[in-house]
Amino acid sequence: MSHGNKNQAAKVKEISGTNPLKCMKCGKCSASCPAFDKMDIKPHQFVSYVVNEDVEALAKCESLWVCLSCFACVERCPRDVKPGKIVDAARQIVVREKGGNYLSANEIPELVEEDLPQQLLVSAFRKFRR
Amino acid sequence: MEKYGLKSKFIRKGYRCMKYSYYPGCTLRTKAKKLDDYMRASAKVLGIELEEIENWQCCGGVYPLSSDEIATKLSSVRALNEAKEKGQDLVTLCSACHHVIKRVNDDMQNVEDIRTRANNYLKFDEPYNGETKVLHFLEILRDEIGFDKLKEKVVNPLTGKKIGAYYGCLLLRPSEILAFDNPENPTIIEEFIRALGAEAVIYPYRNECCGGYISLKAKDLSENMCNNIVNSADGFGAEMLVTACPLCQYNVTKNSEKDLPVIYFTEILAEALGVKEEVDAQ
Amino acid sequence: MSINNEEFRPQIVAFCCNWCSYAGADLAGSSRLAYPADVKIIRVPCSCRVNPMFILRAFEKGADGVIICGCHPGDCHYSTGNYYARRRMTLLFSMLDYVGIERGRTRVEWVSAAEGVKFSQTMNEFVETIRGLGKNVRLGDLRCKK
Amino acid sequence: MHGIGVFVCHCGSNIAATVDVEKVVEMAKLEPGVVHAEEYQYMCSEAGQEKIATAIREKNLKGIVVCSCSPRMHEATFRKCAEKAGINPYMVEIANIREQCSWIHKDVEEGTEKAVILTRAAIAKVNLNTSLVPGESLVTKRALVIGGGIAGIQTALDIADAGYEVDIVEKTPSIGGKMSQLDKTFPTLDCSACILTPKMVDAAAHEKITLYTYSEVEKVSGFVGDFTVEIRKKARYVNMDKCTGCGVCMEKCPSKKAPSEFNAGLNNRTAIYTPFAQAIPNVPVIDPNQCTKLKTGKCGVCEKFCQAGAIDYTQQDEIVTQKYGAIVVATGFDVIKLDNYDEYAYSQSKDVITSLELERIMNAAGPTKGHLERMSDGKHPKNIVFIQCVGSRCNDSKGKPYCSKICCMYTAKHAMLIRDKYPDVNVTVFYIDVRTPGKNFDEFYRRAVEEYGVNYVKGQVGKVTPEPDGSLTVHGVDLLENKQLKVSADMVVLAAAIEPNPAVRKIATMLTASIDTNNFLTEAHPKLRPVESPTAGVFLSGVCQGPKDIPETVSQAGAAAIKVVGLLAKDKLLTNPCTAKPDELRCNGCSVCANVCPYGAISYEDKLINDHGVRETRRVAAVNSALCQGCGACTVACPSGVMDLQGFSNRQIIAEVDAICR
Amino acid sequence: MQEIISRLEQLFAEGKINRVLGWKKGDLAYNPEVSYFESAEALKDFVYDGFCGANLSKYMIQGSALEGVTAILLKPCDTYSFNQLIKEHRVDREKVYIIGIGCKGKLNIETIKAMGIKGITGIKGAEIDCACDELTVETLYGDKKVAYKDAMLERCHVCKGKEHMIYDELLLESADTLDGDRFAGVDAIEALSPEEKFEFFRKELSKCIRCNACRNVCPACSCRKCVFDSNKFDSEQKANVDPFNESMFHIIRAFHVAGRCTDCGECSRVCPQGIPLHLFNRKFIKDINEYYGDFIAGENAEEKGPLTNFTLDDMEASERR
Repeated sequence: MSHGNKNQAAKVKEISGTNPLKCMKCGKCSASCPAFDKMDIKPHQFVSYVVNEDVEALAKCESLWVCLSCFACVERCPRDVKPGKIVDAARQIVVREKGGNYLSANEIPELVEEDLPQQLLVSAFRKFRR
Repeated sequence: MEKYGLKSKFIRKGYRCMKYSYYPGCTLRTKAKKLDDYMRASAKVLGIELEEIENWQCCGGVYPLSSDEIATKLSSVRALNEAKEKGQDLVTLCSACHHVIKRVNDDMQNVEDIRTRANNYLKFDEPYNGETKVLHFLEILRDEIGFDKLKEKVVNPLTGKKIGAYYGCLLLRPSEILAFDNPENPTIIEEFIRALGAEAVIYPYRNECCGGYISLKAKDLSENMCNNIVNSADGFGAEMLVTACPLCQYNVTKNSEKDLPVIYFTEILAEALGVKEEVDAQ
Repeated sequence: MSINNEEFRPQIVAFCCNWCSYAGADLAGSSRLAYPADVKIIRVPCSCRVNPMFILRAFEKGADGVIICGCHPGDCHYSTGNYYARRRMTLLFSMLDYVGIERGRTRVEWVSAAEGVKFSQTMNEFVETIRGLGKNVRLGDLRCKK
Repeated sequence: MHGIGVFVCHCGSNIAATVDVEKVVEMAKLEPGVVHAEEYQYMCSEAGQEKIATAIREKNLKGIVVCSCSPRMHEATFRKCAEKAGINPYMVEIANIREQCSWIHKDVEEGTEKAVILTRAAIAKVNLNTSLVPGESLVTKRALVIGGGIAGIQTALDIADAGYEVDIVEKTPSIGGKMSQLDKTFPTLDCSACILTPKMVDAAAHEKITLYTYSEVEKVSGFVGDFTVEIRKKARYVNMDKCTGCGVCMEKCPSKKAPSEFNAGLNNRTAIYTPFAQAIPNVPVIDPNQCTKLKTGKCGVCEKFCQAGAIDYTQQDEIVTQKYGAIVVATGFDVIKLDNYDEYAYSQSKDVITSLELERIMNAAGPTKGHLERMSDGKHPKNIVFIQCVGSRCNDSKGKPYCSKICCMYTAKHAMLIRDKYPDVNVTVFYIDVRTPGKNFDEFYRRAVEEYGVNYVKGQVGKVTPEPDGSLTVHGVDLLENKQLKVSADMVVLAAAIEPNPAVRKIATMLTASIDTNNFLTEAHPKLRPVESPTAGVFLSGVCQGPKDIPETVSQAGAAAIKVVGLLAKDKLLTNPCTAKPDELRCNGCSVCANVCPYGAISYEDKLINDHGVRETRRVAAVNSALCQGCGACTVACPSGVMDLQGFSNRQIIAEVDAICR
Repeated sequence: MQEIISRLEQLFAEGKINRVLGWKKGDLAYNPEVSYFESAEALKDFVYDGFCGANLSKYMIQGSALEGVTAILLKPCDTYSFNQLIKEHRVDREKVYIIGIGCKGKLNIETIKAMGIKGITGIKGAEIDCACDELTVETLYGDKKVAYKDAMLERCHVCKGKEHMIYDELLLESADTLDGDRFAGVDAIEALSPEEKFEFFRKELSKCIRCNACRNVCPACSCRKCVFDSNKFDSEQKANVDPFNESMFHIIRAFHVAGRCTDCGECSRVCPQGIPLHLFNRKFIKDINEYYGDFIAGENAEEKGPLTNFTLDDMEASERR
């Protein structure tokens, strides 16, 4: 019942280095996720988008931009699936496409505050832009 | 400690001339300069000699997770290789730099594809294969100096202070690679706090994320998380929090309602060792 | 001697331990997992029964490749046989490399009784390797060669 | 050898479809020594076997080759057939032209060619076969059961009831095992002690059963029917013959700081102790790590108060050596250590407990006298959360990859018991799957939900955080609602995975019984021989083989017992004649073969050898054919080829190699 | 030399020994013969010089069957072989009195001849008590000077050390002779391509005449009946009938002594065709050291050999270099 792009799903698996079939749907990732409430597709659901080769839908979701890469899900996953790496791979696929940047340089001045550390900007640039 | 990969053979306690390569990172040059200054002053007292890596480049702040990302890992490899050429361990202070460099080093040790491609790109005299040992400054205090010895060096014990450690996520996870401390129940900063004579307040949110870079675009999310952290710490009686990460320091300070001071761990170190005023006067 | 790889049918001897690998070969059979008929299996009680003399003899008489299959380390029916076999074969094959025998002609593989798929895959791979190497001309009684 | 018969089986069309059987017959006839060759539809059928028997008799065959299915299938059949027809059963060789030929090749020409070659190899081998006669070994009519839990007790009782002597070796001071720690048992909620203690008493009272408690197996040698086992009886420092079990010593003992093993460490016991009131034997032991007298020489209170004069601080460990015909492993399980699961705050909060600890809390003889109390402050909890699969079904480095099997049911039991006794307590169970295969199991679980109102939430818990007010917050997820949940609880119960008792690895090594990556003992066949180990004479009972509940354990215990009885009922065993055999005349006596023998079957003797007229005493190898299992490790170790393996001799294998490579 | 003879005479006198296994003068200046001396008087023929390089350990397999105690002169390297024979129960320790004799390197006449020196009539400077660094080779064409070191056996250049692994008493000092890399030869071959390796060994082994000198001298090759002489594997043959037999014989011979070979180098020394047979044995030694940890056969008489031992996580054959 594949209804999507095989290559993109394969790409996600490859660059994330994860095997979504290992998932047993226990939900420990979603239970651990600090950004859960902000996510439209929940951490435990990431795998099924890859299995069903529907990376397009994953690429459109809000979860990509609220995942903190805090690795709580990766650390606690009993099946070694690493949902955090899957969502990051999907984010990579988006930002690598033309016009896929989530953060534009023009936005920066209004977002920046006095004490904001460089680290924050550097990290955000890495995560939200090509 | 053994469980987290910290084999006792690496733990060489006692005083000796300790010379390391040091990678400060971008934020420590600007907004978090104090984190660096306090550390340098304290290191001097403790007999730790740090040689700053020449021409270090920013680590990128986050570790590039995708296995096909090479370019974004090269700055770390350069720093690692420089330490290798000097025959020194590489010390970091900022949690993010530590996280990124340690993970890139792990890739250089264990991921053949990344190793080959990075080396092809960088063309060092001799390929870099992850030989350098990456240490956080806290690891030096614990494993090389030893908290018991640190205690002996304290001149202004912080007696009576109730301090909570805030680890955040970068230092601890993924534990498999960082091998820094127990990721769910860490103790290194608590032991550090106790060595300085203060009381360590243990609260369950100390290894929860502060929101990191997300605070740029989704401030409310970070606020929610930071409030959890601060409320829990406050509830367990902490009078202040210490951290090793400039971003954590920023988020937890800015994005929480309670007015709980969040300072760098090196500040209380400098204070206990009696060199804080000297730094502040600079 | 020119070798036409199209027609080259290698002669391959597989020594399989009775308890794991021979059963694995049987499972490959009952699962109808094909591998070339070039492979002929000799049943031995344990991989540790395989004497270097047998291997050299096979090469002498015209074998192009020899593979030893045993239980996975730790699973030996005789508890330790395959550990000895592992050392013996490592050293012997290293010696064969040293005297200039093509490395691909010798192989050790651990195949359990449940690994019919692995058995078949291994044999397919091995035959492919040997086909690539061509006829064994370095180690054999040249009088046997046509 | 002249007089070889070749019998080619069609196996219906299984072989005949891809192998030209007539061609095989024709080619076989050309081989030297072959005097008869024929094919038939089904060689293994009665008619087929009759054809073989007839040919043996009429053509006076000396050896036969059957070209058929794998020898693992029908070698024994054809050997029996040959024996009936009057030749030695070891004069039979099988050419495997089904599994290793017809079934994997499609091309008839190719298949036939290979079948011919395989047949030729078998003929070449049978040419060198010699008649072999199995040896005999006597059976010691006594069984050893390692482990005195319910598995061991049941196995021992069943063997003893059949009339054989059984010894139980139990390393703790009392038999009873994990079942003795349980409060109630699912799905009927019988009191565990009520059904277990009578069995313990039966075992102790049985005239055929000897209990070695506080003892461990030290060394095992020998083989099926004739094992020799050394048992270490650890020093109890209490004379078992004198002790009356009055218990005064335990009342008076001033050292009360040792965590009670029986109560899962929830409270303390004295240095001199019996694990629990119904312990069997009811004789205490002194824990040498706790006893002040043994550590410092001062105290001696128990000795002073013991009216029977049973205390003996000078007692030493004692080694008992005993012979057995069969050994049953029933070493059971432990709950895993939760060091890797600090996210559940087990080490941080006293109110996060394991299910086994809850059993003790619920039990009237437990640390809270059966009252549901928090271990931190003794308060009655209002909200309890159960977390399932803690360490089970994990393929990371922290947990166990298997399902521990019993947790779903005992959690339903706990939830139900709590709701029954304390209707004011809210119970939430976080589960991944609820697995209830078993008689009345699903009904039991449904009752917990429907009749007792236990709140089952599908989803795992990410973290448990202790709160400043002493409560716990459980951060979970409800996957069906797709919601994160924060549940406030007073107590959290973890269904920790079970693992085989760590001692089993040492025991398996001693027994040369194989063990899997999870330390469970391997069965001889996962379906058809589930209670036997691949090592002859070693049997498996209970959780040491794999996770199971009490009814399954008891039935497996019975099955193991009947296997033991079947073995002990024999007076003699036939041994595999395919054993190593040295050529004394040429033996160097260098010991290299003995160094690699896993069974200690090779010894050396100084023997008078007549070497072509020269008589001298030489050190030569001798093989105990009852111990030798025929692996052949020695034959390769021997540089002069003196050690050979009967049935798989050097020359036989060389002949096969030659036939294949010809 | 007198020191040795005096000590042997004393041992006879004390009744500690019944005979001596040593050397007597040969027909040429450089070929002393191994000989038994049954009494103190017989020692008048005894010689011991730089050409007494043979490893006498293996003689004690037969020697153990003789009545009484035999005194034997063992160099440090010989004692490894002797230990190995004890481990394999081939010699009777009780019946041997081991004089651990010092060694300053043993000489190889073939090396001297290879320098182009012909018509040798005598050699000065090879005497055991002479501390010369130089040999004077007397020839029909006048005297030639040769540095002692340059005339040494290959094995002395890669000497295992000056310590005796087993002895009853020590006599004379040893000298350091180590100046080579023991595995250099093996390394060089390993660096070749398979074709070059094959060519190298084909060329060397085709010289083999199956005289069995290597086998007869080898202290590890001590089987009552060698597999190549027995019918156990259908492998009995007296001559090399084809190139395969040459390879088979040497590979199997090396395999049979793998983990037991003390690298005494006798096989190469005695080969009349000059085949560097030690390269086979050293390959196994090198692999064993590398794959299973350093092991020196004969270092003691107890430790398990590498092929009769294993660890659970030994490397796989496919991981070999």
